[in-house]
Amino acid sequence: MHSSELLLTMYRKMVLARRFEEKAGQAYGQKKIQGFCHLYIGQEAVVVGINEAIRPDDMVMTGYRDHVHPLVRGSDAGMLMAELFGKDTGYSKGKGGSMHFFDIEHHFYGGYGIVGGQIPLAAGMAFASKYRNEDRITVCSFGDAAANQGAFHETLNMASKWKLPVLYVVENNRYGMGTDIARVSAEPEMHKRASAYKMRGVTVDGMDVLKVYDTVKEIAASIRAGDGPVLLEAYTYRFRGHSMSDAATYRSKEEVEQERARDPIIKLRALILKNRPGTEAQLDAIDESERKTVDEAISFADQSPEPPLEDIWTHGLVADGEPDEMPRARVRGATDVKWPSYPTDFKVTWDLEPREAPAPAPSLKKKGAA
Amino acid sequence: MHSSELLLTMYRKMVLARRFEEKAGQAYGQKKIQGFCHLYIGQEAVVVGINEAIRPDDMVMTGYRDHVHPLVRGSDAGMLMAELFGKDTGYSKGKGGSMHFFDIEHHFYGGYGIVGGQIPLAAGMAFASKYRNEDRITVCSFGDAAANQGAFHETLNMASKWKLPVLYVVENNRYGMGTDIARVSAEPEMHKRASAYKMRGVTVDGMDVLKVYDTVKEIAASIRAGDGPVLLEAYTYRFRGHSMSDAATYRSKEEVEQERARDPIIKLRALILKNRPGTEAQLDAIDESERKTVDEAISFADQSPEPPLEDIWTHGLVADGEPDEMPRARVRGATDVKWPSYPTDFKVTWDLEPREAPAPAPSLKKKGAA
Amino acid sequence: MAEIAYRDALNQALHEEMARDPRVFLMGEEVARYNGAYKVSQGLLEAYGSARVVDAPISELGFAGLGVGAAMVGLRPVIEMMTWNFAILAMDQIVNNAAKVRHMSGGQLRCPIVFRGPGGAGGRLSSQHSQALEANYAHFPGIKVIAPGTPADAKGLLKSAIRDENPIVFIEGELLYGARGEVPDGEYTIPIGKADIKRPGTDVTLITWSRMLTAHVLPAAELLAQQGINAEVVDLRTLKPFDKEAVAESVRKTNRVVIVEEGWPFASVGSELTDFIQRECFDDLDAPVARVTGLEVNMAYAANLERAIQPSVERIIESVKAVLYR
Amino acid sequence: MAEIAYRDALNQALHEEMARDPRVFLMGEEVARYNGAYKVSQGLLEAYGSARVVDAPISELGFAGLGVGAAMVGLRPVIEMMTWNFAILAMDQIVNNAAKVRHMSGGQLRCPIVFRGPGGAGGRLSSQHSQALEANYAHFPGIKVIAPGTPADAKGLLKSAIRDENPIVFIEGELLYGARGEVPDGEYTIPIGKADIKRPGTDVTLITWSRMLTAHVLPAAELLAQQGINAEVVDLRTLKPFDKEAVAESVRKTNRVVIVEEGWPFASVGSELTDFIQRECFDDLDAPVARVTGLEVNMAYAANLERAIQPSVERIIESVKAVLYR
Ligand SMILES: Cc1ncc(C[n+]2csc(CCOP(=O)(O)OP(=O)(O)O)c2C)c(N)n1
Ligand SMILES: Cc1ncc(C[n+]2csc(CCOP(=O)(O)OP(=O)(O)O)c2C)c(N)n1
Ligand SMILES: [Mg+2]
Ligand SMILES: [Mg+2]
Repeated sequence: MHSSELLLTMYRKMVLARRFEEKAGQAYGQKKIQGFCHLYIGQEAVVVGINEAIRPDDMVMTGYRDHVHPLVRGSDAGMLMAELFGKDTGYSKGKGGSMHFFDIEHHFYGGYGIVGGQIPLAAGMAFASKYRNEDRITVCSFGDAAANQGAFHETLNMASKWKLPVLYVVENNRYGMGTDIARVSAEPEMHKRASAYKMRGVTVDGMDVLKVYDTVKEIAASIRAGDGPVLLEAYTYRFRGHSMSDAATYRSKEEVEQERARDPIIKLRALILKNRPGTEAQLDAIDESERKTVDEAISFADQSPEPPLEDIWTHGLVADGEPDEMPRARVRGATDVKWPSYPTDFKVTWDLEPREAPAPAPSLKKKGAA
Repeated sequence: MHSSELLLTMYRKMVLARRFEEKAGQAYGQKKIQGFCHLYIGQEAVVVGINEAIRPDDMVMTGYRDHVHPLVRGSDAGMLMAELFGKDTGYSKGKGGSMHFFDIEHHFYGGYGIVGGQIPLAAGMAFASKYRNEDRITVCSFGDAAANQGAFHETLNMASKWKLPVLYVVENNRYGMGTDIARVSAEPEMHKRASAYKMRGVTVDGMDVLKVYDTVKEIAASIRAGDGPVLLEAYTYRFRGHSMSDAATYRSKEEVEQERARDPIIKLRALILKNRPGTEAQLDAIDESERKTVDEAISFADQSPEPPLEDIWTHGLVADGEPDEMPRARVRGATDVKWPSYPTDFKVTWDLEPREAPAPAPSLKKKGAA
Repeated sequence: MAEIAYRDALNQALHEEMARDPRVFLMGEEVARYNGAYKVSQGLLEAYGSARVVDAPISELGFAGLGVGAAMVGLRPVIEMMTWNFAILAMDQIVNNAAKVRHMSGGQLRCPIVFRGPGGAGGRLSSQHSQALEANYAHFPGIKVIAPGTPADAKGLLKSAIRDENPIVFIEGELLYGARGEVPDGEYTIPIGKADIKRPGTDVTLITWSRMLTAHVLPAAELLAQQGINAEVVDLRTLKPFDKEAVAESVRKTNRVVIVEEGWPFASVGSELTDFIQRECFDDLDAPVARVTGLEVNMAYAANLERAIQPSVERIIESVKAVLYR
Repeated sequence: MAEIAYRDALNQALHEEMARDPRVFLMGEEVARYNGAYKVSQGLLEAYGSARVVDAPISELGFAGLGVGAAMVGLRPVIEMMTWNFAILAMDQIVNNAAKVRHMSGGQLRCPIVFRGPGGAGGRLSSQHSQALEANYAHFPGIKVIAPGTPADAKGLLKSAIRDENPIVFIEGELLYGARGEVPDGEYTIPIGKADIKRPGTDVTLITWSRMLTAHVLPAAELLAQQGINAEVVDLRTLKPFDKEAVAESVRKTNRVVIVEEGWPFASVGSELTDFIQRECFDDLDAPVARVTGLEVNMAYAANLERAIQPSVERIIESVKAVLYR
C-alpha cells in the first residue's frame, strides 16, 4: 500500500529530525544554544506523517516546539542550526532563535512563543487561500494545553463557520509543561471539542507515522475539497523534558519507558525490515547520511559569524520598496529559490455567506449602537 | 404546583421591570438618560424565573443589559433610576450608569460592558464560595454572542474541572447587536458547547417564567449539592432594539410581532386568570402599584442632585481603612442594610484536586522551564 | 472640496482602496449587513460582497489574529475594532504577532494590516467604554499609530495606512464621526508621520491630535487670540512615529508648549512628547512643558463628572497662561 | 540578616502571608506541583493544599478574571503570570475589571488582588518573551505597579502588596530570581510608593528600578565614582504611584538626571519621570533629563544583538557624562 520510497523518505526524515535535535541538545549543554529550547524528540511521526500527506506548497505553522516542522519540509539543516546558535547565517539572522523558526521558501510560517497564538494566524492564512481561490491548505499544530486558550475557541468557531481550508493538529503529548493535561482540562480529549463548532474531530496514534499519513491524506483531501476545517488530535509523547531546563520529574520512569518503547523511528524501521528484510544496509546508510548532514549543520553553525550589530535596526518597520529577505539566497547563494508570490490583481469570487435579499439598510445614525 | 403567591410575585416583578424600562426609554428620549441604554423588554421571564428559584443571598451578575437583574432582587427602583439619570442618589453615585449597575446589598455584582467580561468573574465568586465552604451559588448571565468570546471557553473549562458552584445562563435572544447569531456561530445552540467541558447543558423556553423557574429550581439544587456548574440556554427575545440608538431593521416585522405575541407578562397574566378568574382586580392593582413605584422612581431621579464635582476623586484607589459605600444607607438613611461580610479567619477544607502522593519535588533550577 | 462627515471620509477611503486593490478586505463586528456600528462601512457589503466585507463574531482576539495571518500571505486586511476598548482583548495578536513577525522571521515576512476603530470618550459611557488607549500601542516597536482629527486627515491617512507595508493602529475619534469638514475632491493621500500646523502662531505651541483638536484646542486658540495670545496649533495626526521636526521647529519659535491629550497622563504619548521636547529644545524652553490631559481617574457616567474629567477650553487657557507666566 | 535569593525572598513573603491570612491563595500555571516555573512557589502546595495553591490551565484571561471575581467577594488572590508577556492576554481583566470595579460600583466593591510574575528579558528568548511591560499597566488609573530590584525589597513589597486593598501589578525581574541579597530576619514590610536611595551621591541622579539597578546602574555608579563622579541612585521600587518627593529631592540636589529602564523608550515610565522632573524641577536642571532605555526594536535572540539592545554600564556612563557636559 505505501510505496518503499514513501517509507524510506519518512524514515529518513524522522532520523534527520532525531539526530538534529539530539545534537541541538548537546550544543545546548555546551551553551552554544541558549534560552528556551523545546525538543520534539518522540513526536516525529506526527510531523513527518503530516508532511508527506500534504503538498509542498501547503502552509505549515506551529508553536515554539518548532525545529522539526521546517526540517521535514526541506529547510536547510545548517541554516536552522545556525539560527539556534544565534548566527548571521540562520534563517532569521539570529533574531528568532529556537522558538521562532521561519522558512517561507518552504512554506513554513513559524515558530510562535505565545501558547495558542498561532491558531488565529492559521485561520487567516486559510482565509487568504480561499479568498484568492487557491487550493492550498494550512496546517497548524499546537499542544494539548494550548487548547485551553481562548484563541482556540474563537478561531475554531470562525474557521468552521466560514469553512476555511485549515487543519488544526493537537499534538497531544499529555503534558503542558509539567502539568498532566487531565488535571487542567475538563475534557482532555481535545478532538471532542470540535463538536462545539460543528467541526469534524478526528484522533490518530501519533506514534505511528503511517497511521498519521493515512489519516491526514484523507483529511487533507476533504479540506481541499471544501468540506471545512478539521481538528485532528494526534496522541504522542515527548521523550525529553518540556524544555532543556526541565528535569521532567512529574512523570514516572515507567511511563517514560513505556512510551520510549513505542519510539516511532524504531517502529518504522522494524516495519520496513519485516516487509523487505534486505534493506537493513539501506537504512544504516540513511542513518549515516543523516548523521553526516547534522554534523555538517553543526560545523556550519559553529563556523558562522554572529550577525553584525547594525542588524539591530533591520527588519523593524518595512521601508517603502524594501524587499523581503530570502534566506537561502542570502546565505547559500541559491538561485533556485521559489518565493511565494501572490497576485495583486484578481477577482474575489468567494461568497463567504450566501447572498440573500439584503436587509433594508438601517438609517444613518449619529450615535453608535453598541 | 406553583403557589399563588409565587405567581403573583413573578407577575409583579415582571410588570415592575417592564414599566421601569418603558419609563427609562422615555427618559432617554428626553435626554435625561444618555449614552448606551440596553433594554431588557421581552426577556423578563428569564431573570424573574431565575430569581425566584434561587436564594436571596445567591450572587448574580450580567452584562450591560442589566437593569432588571437587580430590580427583581429587590433593589430600590428610585436609586436605580437615579443611576440612569447620572445622579448622586444612584447606586454608584452616577459613576456607572446604565451598563454598570451594582447593588451589593442585594448580591447583585454588576453590570459589565465588555462582552463576556463577567464570565471569569463569576467563576471567581463561585470559587470563593467553595473556598469558604459556603453553600451560595453564583448566577452569571450573558448573551448568545458572548459565547463566542475566549473568556467563555477558558472559564467554563475551569468551572467544570473544579466543580465550581456557578450557573451560566445564555440569554439567547438570537442576536448580538444586529447580527443573527446563526450567522457568526458555527454551533448556534450554545448549550451544546457545554459538552466540550464535560459540563451539563440545558435549554429552557425563556418566554415562560414558570418553565424557567422550574428548570432553575432543579439546577440550583444540583449546583448547591456540589454537582458542578451548568450552562443553561434560555431562548428569549428582546422586543426593542439592541440599544436605544438601534432601529433594529435587521429583523423582520413579522418576526418581532410573532415574538411579541409570546410576551411573558401577557402569558403569565392569562395563566393566572385562567386558573383563578377572580384575580383580575388583584392583577390590575399590581399593575397600578408598580406604575406608581416607577413614577416615583422617575420623580426621585429627577429631583436628585448631580454628584458633587469632588466625587471625581473618590472610589479610585482604596485608602487604608476606607470603608465600602452602602448606597441605601447613604441615600435613604436605611438602617436595615445587611452588607455581605466575609470571614477573615477560617480553615480552608476544600481539596480542589484529590490528594495524591506528591510528585518528587523537581530540583531547584536557576532558569525557568517555559 | 466637499464638506463631509468624518465617517463619510473614512467610508470614502475604504471604498476607494477596496476598489483599487482586491487584496483589501474589511472584517469586524457589524461591519457588513449593519453597515458598521458607527456606519463607517456603509454600502461596502453591497459593493464588494461577503468575502471582502465580513461580519465577525464577538471574538476580538480571534479575528485580529486572523487578519494578521491573512496579511502574512499577501492580503491587506482592515480589521475594525468596534471600539479600542474592546481591542484590549486582541492586544496580544497586535503587539506579539503583527508587530513582531517581520523581526522574528528575519525579514522573510511582512504584515501590512490596519486595525481601526474609535477611541476616546463616546459620551456618557462610563469607564469601560471611554478610554483613549493610544499610548499602549505606541509603546511597542513595529507598529505605527495614527489618530486623525479632521475628515480630510482621516481620509488621506486611512488610505496611506492601507497602502503601508506595516501594521497600523488607526484610532478614530468616537465623537468625531459626525463632525464635518472640507475634504479634497478625488483621490489623495496624506503621508504618515507628518504633523500639520492647524493654526500658525508665535506665542505658545499647542500640540494635540484627534478630537481634542477641534473640540478644545482650536476653540481655546481663538479665545487666546482675543486676549492677544497667538497660539500655534500642531496637530500630530501620526503619533508614532511623530513628526519630530515639526514639533521642534514650533517649540523653537514659541519657546512654550502645552500638550493636550484626551487620555490619562501617566506614561502617555504626551509624556513622550515632553521627554523629546525638553531634550531637543532644552535651551529654547522659557517654561516647563505643560500638559492638559484627561484626569487620572476612571471615567464617570454622570454628565458633570464626565465633563470635568476631560480636557476643556478653560483648562487649556489656564495652562497657556501658566507657561506664559501670566 | 540572611543572604538569600530573590526567588526565596518572594517565597518567604508568600509563605508568611498565606500562613497569616487564610483568604490568600495562589493561582497560576505550574505554581502547585511543579513549584512554579521559576520555583517561587516552592513548597506552598504541600503547606496549604490544592485549593490555596492552584495549577491553572493555560487560560490567562480566564484565571486572571477568576482572581478578580474572588477578590470582589472577600478573598485575596495572588495570580501568578508565568511571565508578563503572556499576561497581555489577560490585560482586559486587569485593566477593565480589576482597575474599575470599585469606581463603577461607586465604592461598593474593592478588588484586593496581586498579579505577579517576571518581566523583562529572560536571556536569549527573542521578541515575544523579553518584554518589560510596566508602562502599559502604569498608564491606567486604579492599579498600583511595583517592580522590586533586590531580595529584601521583593519580600517586603510583596507582603505589602498582598495586604493592600487594591489591584496590584507586581513585576519581578526574570533574571533576578537567582540574585542574592541580605533580607531582614523575621516579618517586615516595605511601604508601597516609597523609593529607596540605594547609593547617595551629589553629582547626578540615576533613577531606575528592577533588574537595571544591580545589573547596570550600581556598577556604573561605582565606575563613575572612580572617575570622581558621585552618582546618587534612586531605586523607585514602586512605579505607580512613584515617590515624587524622593525624585524631586534628589534632582534638586544633583541638578542632573539619567533615567535607566529596561523597556522601550516611547510612552514609558521613564517618559513620565522626565515629564514630572522637567516640570517640578525646571529651574534646578542643568541639563536635559537623559534616558538610557532598551532600544526601540524587538528583542533579538543572537547574544551580541540581545546585549546591545539592552541598557549597559557603558551607555549609562556615556549618558552621565553627557548631562555633566564632560
Ligand atoms: C500564553 C502563554 N502562556 C504560558 C506560556 C508558557 N508555556 C510555554 S509552553 C507551555 C506549555 C504548553 O503545553 P502544550 O500546549 O501542551 O504544548 P507542548 O509544550 O506540550 O508541546 C507553557 C505553559 C506561554 N509561552 N504562553
Ligand atoms: C468585547 C466587546 N466587543 C464588542 C462590544 C460591543 N457590543 C456590545 S453588546 C454587543 C452584542 C452582544 O450580544 P449578546 O452577547 O447576544 O447580548 P445581547 O446584547 O443580545 O443581550 C456588542 C457587539 C463590547 N461591548 N465588548
Ligand atoms: Mg503538551
Ligand atoms: Mg443576544
